[in-house]
Amino acid sequence: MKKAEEMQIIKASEIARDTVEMVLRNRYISQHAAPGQFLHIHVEGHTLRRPISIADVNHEEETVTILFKIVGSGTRQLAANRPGMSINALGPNGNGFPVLAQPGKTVLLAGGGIGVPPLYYLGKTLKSNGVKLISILGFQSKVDIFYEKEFSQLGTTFIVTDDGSYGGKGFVTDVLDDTGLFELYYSCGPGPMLQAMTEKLKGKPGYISLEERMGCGVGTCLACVIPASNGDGYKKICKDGPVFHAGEVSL
Amino acid sequence: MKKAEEMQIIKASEIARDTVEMVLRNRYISQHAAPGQFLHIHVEGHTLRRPISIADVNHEEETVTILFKIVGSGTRQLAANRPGMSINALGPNGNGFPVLAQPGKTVLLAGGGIGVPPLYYLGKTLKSNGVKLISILGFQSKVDIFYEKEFSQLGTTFIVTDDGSYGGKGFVTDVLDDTGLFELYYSCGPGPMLQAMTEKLKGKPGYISLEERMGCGVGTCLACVIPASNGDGYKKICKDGPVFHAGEVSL
Amino acid sequence: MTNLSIQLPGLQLKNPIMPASGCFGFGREYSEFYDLGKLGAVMMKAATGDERFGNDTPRVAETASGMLNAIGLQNPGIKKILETEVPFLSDYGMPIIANVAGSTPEEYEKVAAAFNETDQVHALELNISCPNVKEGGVQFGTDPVMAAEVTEKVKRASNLPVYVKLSPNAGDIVGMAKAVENAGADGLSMINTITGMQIHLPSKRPLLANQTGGLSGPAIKPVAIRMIYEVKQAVNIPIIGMGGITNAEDVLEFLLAGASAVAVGTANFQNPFACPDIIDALPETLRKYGFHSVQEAVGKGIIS
Amino acid sequence: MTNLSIQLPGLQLKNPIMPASGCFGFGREYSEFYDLGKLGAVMMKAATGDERFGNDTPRVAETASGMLNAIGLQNPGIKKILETEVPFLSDYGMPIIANVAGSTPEEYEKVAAAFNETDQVHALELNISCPNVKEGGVQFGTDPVMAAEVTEKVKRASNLPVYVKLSPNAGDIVGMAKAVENAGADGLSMINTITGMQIHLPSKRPLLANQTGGLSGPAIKPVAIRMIYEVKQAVNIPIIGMGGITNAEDVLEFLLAGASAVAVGTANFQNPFACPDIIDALPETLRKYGFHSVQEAVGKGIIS
Ligand SMILES: Cc1cc2nc3c(=O)[nH]c(=O)nc-3n(C[C@H](O)[C@H](O)[C@H](O)COP(=O)(O)OP(=O)(O)OC[C@H]3O[C@@H](n4cnc5c(N)ncnc54)[C@H](O)[C@@H]3O)c2cc1C
Ligand SMILES: Cc1cc2nc3c(=O)[nH]c(=O)nc-3n(C[C@H](O)[C@H](O)[C@H](O)COP(=O)(O)OP(=O)(O)OC[C@H]3O[C@@H](n4cnc5c(N)ncnc54)[C@H](O)[C@@H]3O)c2cc1C
Ligand SMILES: Cc1cc2nc3c(=O)[nH]c(=O)nc-3n(C[C@H](O)[C@H](O)[C@H](O)COP(=O)(O)O)c2cc1C
Ligand SMILES: Cc1cc2nc3c(=O)[nH]c(=O)nc-3n(C[C@H](O)[C@H](O)[C@H](O)COP(=O)(O)O)c2cc1C
Ligand code: FES
Ligand code: FES
Repeated sequence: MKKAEEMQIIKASEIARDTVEMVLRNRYISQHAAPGQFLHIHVEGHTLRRPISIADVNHEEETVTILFKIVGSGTRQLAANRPGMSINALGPNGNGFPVLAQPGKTVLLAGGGIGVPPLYYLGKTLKSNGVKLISILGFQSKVDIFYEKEFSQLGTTFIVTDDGSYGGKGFVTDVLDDTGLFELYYSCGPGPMLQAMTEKLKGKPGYISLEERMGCGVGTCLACVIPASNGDGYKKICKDGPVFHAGEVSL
Repeated sequence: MKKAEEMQIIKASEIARDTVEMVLRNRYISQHAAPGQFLHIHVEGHTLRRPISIADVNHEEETVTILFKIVGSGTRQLAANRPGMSINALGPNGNGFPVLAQPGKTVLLAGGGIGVPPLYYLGKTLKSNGVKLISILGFQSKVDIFYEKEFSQLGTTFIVTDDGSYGGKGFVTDVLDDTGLFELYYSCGPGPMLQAMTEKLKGKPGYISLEERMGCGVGTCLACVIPASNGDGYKKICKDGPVFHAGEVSL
Repeated sequence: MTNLSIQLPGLQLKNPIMPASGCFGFGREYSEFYDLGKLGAVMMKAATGDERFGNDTPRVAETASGMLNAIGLQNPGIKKILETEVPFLSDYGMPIIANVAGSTPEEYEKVAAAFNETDQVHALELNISCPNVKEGGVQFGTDPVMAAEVTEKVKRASNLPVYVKLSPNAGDIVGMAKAVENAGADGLSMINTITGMQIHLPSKRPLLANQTGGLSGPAIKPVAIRMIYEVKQAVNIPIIGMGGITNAEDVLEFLLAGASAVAVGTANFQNPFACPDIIDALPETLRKYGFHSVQEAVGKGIIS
Repeated sequence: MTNLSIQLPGLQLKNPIMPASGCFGFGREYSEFYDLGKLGAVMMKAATGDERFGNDTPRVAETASGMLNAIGLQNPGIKKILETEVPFLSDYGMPIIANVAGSTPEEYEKVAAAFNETDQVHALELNISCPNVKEGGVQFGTDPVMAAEVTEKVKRASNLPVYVKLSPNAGDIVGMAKAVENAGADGLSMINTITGMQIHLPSKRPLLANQTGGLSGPAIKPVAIRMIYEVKQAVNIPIIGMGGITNAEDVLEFLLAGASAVAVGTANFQNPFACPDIIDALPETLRKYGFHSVQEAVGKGIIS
């Protein structure tokens, strides 16, 4: 049976502009989380829970790491929680990234802004499987950049910023021609970025992770749907996703 | 100009069943508070402020003490605040007890339950004016009793409990015949107690402090009215009161 | 022992708590959290004649102590619901209430009649109050003449007790209630959501793709209580109450106002265990306020 | 420089923020907190022909993100308001809007006419939507024919612009708005409170002495936004918006939905500085979302 888990906050720190890294301890979630899954977090004083991706997992410490940007009152309230306090989460929710287990293959990780976090745990897992990684990470500006070092340790990493204040100026897709060959891509980021990615990489196998406003977060309320590309109704992002094969849904 | 004051919590402790004593530091309020006035306290997550009487004042420390019972979600939330945190209050609000300045006179303080707190600062002030005090304090049960020692230091103090678990069994008014003579009385407590008091002591000068559900707490919304006994409309408890001459309002 | 059971037309409830329509799908997801057999009953997601895809996204928005939704009656259609969803739920043994929707009185009729084919559904909830579809929905729910017409048609078509779900958007809720009672309703369920809107400042347009949505959650509880209180005094059929219930004290408030049972909607999203938690807490809450049974509390708050 | 000013019939507002009727008395109490001259305008507490004592207590209850009130139009009567309250407020120099109430169309007429005697009041707000009095009040506000009749009478009796205050309890808010526009209203103010109730569990009866009360505060904001959005597209007179406003972002949401100015009610009780705080924050909020003036934002959220 599923449960709503209490997660103890072990660490909380601001690692980039308005961007908080939180380490949360919970046995069940840490032992079951797969790359690309998310937590559905209750925030004091708010009707709806907030979906936040799992950015890293430490099995021994029984912790999961989340990274989130303060964009509204829910994330602001979440950021106000201090180590020692607990938060209530449903999770791990949804279907994550299929983890390729073929050593020697090269894959691309392409993340935009707050879409970067789920790619980190994915990258770590892929690397431990012997997969070669190239990463492109896009941020608004220099002050928004996080996990550059962490991704660099996984493989070649390109950073781009909207305003050119660090790395290349432009979008994640602008770097696609410079990365060299890859067999598969994984991407997470804002809608327009995913549209551009899937457009430019049409025909190449890839997986994308989507965002939508959620109610239940578990597949019951039908808030978070996306049309299936075969025209046959909707997929639920919270339950069938958040990760989909690039050709499976119409963005 | 009036302000909404931030008050720093210096001390918070449970001194009887569900009854919290809080010491709050604020220069303006501590220097201006008179016995019987109240604070209108903002409680996180609640639309309306909560009116709580000023139970004591320390001019040198610039603190005021409040005593409140946890009866609902607002007082529960208020009780969750810890020393070091601040609460936002309007105050001192309302008109307090007229302080008799005639040494040698004897006055009765009669308080019921959570009506006891405002009588304490009144008693201290009267005593420092050389007034002789008799107190009757009524509580539900032994575990609810607070400030017995404090009142005893002001003068003869009778304790009664509804269930007889401590002191006399019965109501505050049951002790009225045993107190000996007094020239004036001050009373604060639940409506039925005040009705019984003013009935039994009809003709004797006295002041009573009233409670009513409040909106603004400053006299503007007309939520907290009580009919004037001369039939001429209403008085506002938050602004004209909470203290009234016993004959001034019809209970 | 506190007696939680209650008997309503077609429904022998072991307790008065059921998930509200649309906030529980067809039970599959929450069956992974707890044994659905614990519930007093289940109100299924709306059923329409054919499969419906609903509105574009975003479909939900958060508001102060509430939320807006504009799902738009997405559902797999009556046929599939009968084939796969009803049997799944039926295994848990609690009464099932089917929520019936449509664009025309004829569609309501057709859907209602389809439920005659199974003996696993115990009552119909006639959703004449969905604010999130272009046709039908709330317009039946704000016009007493149309509401009565749909009710009559469905009563004739169905062999199940019919609970008509009232819309708080109606100007005269008592008039609506009387109209559907006269048209043969066996019970009422109230309230559906109140039509509302949120404007998204960055994009300077309504946040929901459907523009408007239905407001639910604790924000609307005072409106639900008032309407149930007024309607209870005007009709002789039982009321299933809903609107912002999150705990057992809320349930008691609804019972006192005149509801005979209640449904829990939005609260499931914050706490997937909302229904079982409430069921567990209810006996103690009833006792605390002096009641020995649910039945005893129904309508006790009404001053006449 | 962000231009906060806005011109409405009878009202030259230096900013669009005013306290809502009944949440500010006649300004005396809040004048001890800040300079009332800072306000765009003031909406006075309701005025009736004679002094009114209002309802019994309790008169207020707290709800999730809102409150219920049933004050019942307590006010000193038109004569005293003209003699003592209007001159007091007038000293601060901002426009004054008088809130006119009554039990009969004739009382509305009489009160409205009385304000012709002063040049210190700049507009009338016709309160046909007070849910807390036995006669008049909300029944004028839910029946378009009666609403139009009162509006016409008051327009004839008064030489001031008349803003009719609409009730969200009306089933068809657009119909109401059109009816009073046709009857000559110069503007609308919306929304008044939604009728609600709370039952007090320990006493097992409605908490408010009046049983029902009006729901206000953030809980009702989505309903206010929806109604303003719908009405704005149907009428050609300006709207003063209200319902749950607590900060400058809320104000912008109301402007985008179609309000030309706004009133702040319940928020004053939590924060006596609600109005001046919002006025201070508004220029930055407008700038943040790309607006140079209040006027520019009015109705910009409407998709046509
Ligand atoms: C599967 C998934 C994974 C996510 N992972 C992350 C992550 O790892 N780090 C991170 O910073 N953000 C992540 N997001 C986005 C995050 O959920 C929103 O930023 C957050 O909900 C905003 O809440 P708020 O109260 O601060 O903002 P508000 O705008 O005040 O929120 C109002 C409502 O809108 C919803 N909402 C607003 N923006 C979004 C959005 N982009 N996606 C979904 N719902 C939204 C909120 O949940 C809430 O219900 C993820 C979203 C999804 C769907
Ligand atoms: C002038 C004045 C002085 C007071 N002094 C004290 C004091 O020193 N210590 C103390 O413990 N209590 C005092 N009270 C009572 C105190 O205000 C209430 O117990 C408190 O507001 C309850 O809040 P709640 O959220 O816990 O209860 P809830 O019942 O959840 O509150 C719901 C609403 O009802 C109001 N309310 C409930 N009970 C009362 C009440 N008895 N009086 C006024 N409003 C009420 C609340 O303020 C709130 O608006 C005083 C009341 C007044 C009017
Ligand atoms: C996401 C969502 C979907 C809903 N779908 C339906 C529905 O299909 N049929 C229906 O009659 N009511 C539907 N409702 C209304 C609820 O059943 C309920 O009447 C309303 O939400 C008030 O209860 P609450 O405040 O507990 O949520 C829906 C509500 C929500 C929040
Ligand atoms: C205590 C109180 C008293 C009110 N009195 C009046 C009144 O006299 N006349 C009137 O037109 N509206 C009155 N209202 C309604 C408000 O003016 C306003 O329309 C409503 O409260 C919604 O705004 P808010 O959510 O900002 O409070 C009153 C509201 C409250 C809370
Ligand atoms: S959020 Fe409810 S179905 Fe996805
Ligand atoms: S609480 Fe508003 S007048 Fe007293």
